[in-house]
Amino acid sequence: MADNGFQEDTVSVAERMAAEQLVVDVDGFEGPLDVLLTLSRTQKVDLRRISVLALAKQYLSFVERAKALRIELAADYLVMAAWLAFLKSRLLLPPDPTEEGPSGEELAAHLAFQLERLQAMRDAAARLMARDRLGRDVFARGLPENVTRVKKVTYTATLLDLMQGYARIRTRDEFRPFVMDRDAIFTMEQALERMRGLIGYAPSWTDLAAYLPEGWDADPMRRRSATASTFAATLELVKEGRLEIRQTETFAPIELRGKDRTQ
Amino acid sequence: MTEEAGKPREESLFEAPPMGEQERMVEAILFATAEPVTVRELEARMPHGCDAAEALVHLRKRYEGRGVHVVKVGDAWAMRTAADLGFLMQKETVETRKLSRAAIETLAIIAYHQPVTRAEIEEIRGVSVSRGTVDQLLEMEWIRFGRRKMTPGRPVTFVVTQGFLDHFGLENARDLPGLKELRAAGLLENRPPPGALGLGDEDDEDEGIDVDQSELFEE
Amino acid sequence: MTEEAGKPREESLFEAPPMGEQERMVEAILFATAEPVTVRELEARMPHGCDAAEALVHLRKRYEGRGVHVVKVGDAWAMRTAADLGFLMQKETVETRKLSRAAIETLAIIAYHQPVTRAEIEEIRGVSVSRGTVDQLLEMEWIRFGRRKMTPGRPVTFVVTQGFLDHFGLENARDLPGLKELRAAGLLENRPPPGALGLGDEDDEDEGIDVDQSELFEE
Repeated sequence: MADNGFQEDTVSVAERMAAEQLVVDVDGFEGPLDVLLTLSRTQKVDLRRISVLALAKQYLSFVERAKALRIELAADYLVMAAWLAFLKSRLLLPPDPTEEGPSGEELAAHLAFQLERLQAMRDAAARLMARDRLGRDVFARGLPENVTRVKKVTYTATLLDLMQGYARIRTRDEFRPFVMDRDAIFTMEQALERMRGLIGYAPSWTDLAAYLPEGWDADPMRRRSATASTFAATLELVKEGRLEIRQTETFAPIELRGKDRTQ
Repeated sequence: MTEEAGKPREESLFEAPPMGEQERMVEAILFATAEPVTVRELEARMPHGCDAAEALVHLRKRYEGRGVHVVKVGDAWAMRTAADLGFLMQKETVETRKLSRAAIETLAIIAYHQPVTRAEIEEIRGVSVSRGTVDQLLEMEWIRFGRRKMTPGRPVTFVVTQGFLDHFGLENARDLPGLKELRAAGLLENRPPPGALGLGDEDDEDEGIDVDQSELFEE
Repeated sequence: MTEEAGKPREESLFEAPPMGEQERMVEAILFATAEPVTVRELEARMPHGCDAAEALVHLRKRYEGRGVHVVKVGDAWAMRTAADLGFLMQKETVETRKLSRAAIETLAIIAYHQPVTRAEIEEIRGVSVSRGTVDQLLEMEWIRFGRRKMTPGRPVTFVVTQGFLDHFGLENARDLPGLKELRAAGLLENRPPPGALGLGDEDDEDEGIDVDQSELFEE
């Protein structure tokens, strides 16, 4: 009795061991399609000539065994099992012309195509990984030279910036003591000094413009200043009685000459 | 003023340097750079009027049979050691991260079927694609997002990158090993299962894929 | 062609690869290695019996006048891009920056008062004008030297250039808005209306100066 029981136990343990081998495999599988592809290899034929019917049987028995071992199969394994059972019945029964939908052969052909395509991709992946690879077989420059970035700065400003800048300065003028643009101004004092030195050499009527200091006649602004101060200085000298001044008509040139001193 | 410094020694009156010089320039640029450089980038760095494409033809010939080669990577160019001399370089070998089988298969499917959606990858592999797998490939810059498919939901597609081509020594995606044979055998098609929930636009989808596939073969 | 020259003549007990091959190997190692490599290191990596020193002589000759040179670094060897092609290793990036306030004000004074001396600019701005500011404007070709002033020391003047007018979309400097317009635009605040404004209606350029002049005569 005990022997028998022991024997029975040994058998079931061995079976369980064998089944557990499968359990490990199930874990290693990447879904039902992967299982089908693995199972198909036992047929040792071209995937295009594979017997889908035989494959369906193999898969169903695989699922049965898993069930017997109370392995929790993921839902997609069971869906595939149901679908294959349906496919099996389609393939076994004579085609019913009244039935709609694809025939068993069409479904089988598609499954064969899927398997072949997956196998093709696996082969392609293997070939890809076997290529001469950068960093393993083929090497890039070991000491890449850095491309230095030369920064070229361009400055920009808008017309508004310019106007605001100018306005800022003109506004600021209000808050600082006003300073003359001296080099554009010929003061009356300067003119007087200059005229005093010159009148001795003015015996005849001469245009006032001729007395403008050198370099002050080109720029209109400076000419204006020099003319005004020279004219004012002239009037001062006339007042002193040292000069005579005349203007023949309105806007005509103002002429002047030295007055003989009567002492 | 600073412009002068950047100018080549010949003060060209917009006359390109002789081809021999251009070849030297391309040589120097490719040599100095680890990453592939496009013809446009080359010309942007060379003096005005240079023909980098022609210089590359000469340069490539010059390096034929040498220990270093001029290789095309997508639309860019790079210099790489000859594959048969890899054994000399154990010191330089970088430990490439071990890719999972799922990642390798996903990569192959993207390379051969591009542009391909996640659903299509899953259809081919028969299992769902984990986020981690795609993320890893994206992170390695071997795949990137392609244009969206013109199918309902406008799903995003994946395509391989220049980095992928560079890593596997491919001039372009058309050079993938066995691509023509796979295509001829119809194994790059995305055949809908017979009697699939007729969505009516299956044909469109097929057409779209055919176009993409043929693009691969266009010269 | 030159490979023939590199063929080994000596009969070695060890079957070292032909010199042409050795040259390729040295080429590949020097290319792929980050640091200069000594002859000893080269030979340690090459098949037994190789003469790296001789291979280097051939390789060095091969790269003479090329875009890349084989150079000796201490007692080791490396490949480097030719020095005369260093300009190719630069990538120009243009950065646009706003002109400094000092530069804008100086420019504005030159534009409104031209021809104007540095002393006049300083008088108007109330601060000294740094050389850098004027140099910058000169370099940008927005201002240039005008004729010398006929005053003691004959100081140089500054005027704006055609480039300045182009940049600011002005046909000529007289198109610059005058003080009146600046005030109308609210750009001139806190300025009491000087009666002088009626004086100078000639042109905008003179206007600012007219104001000064009239104020002068008021004293």
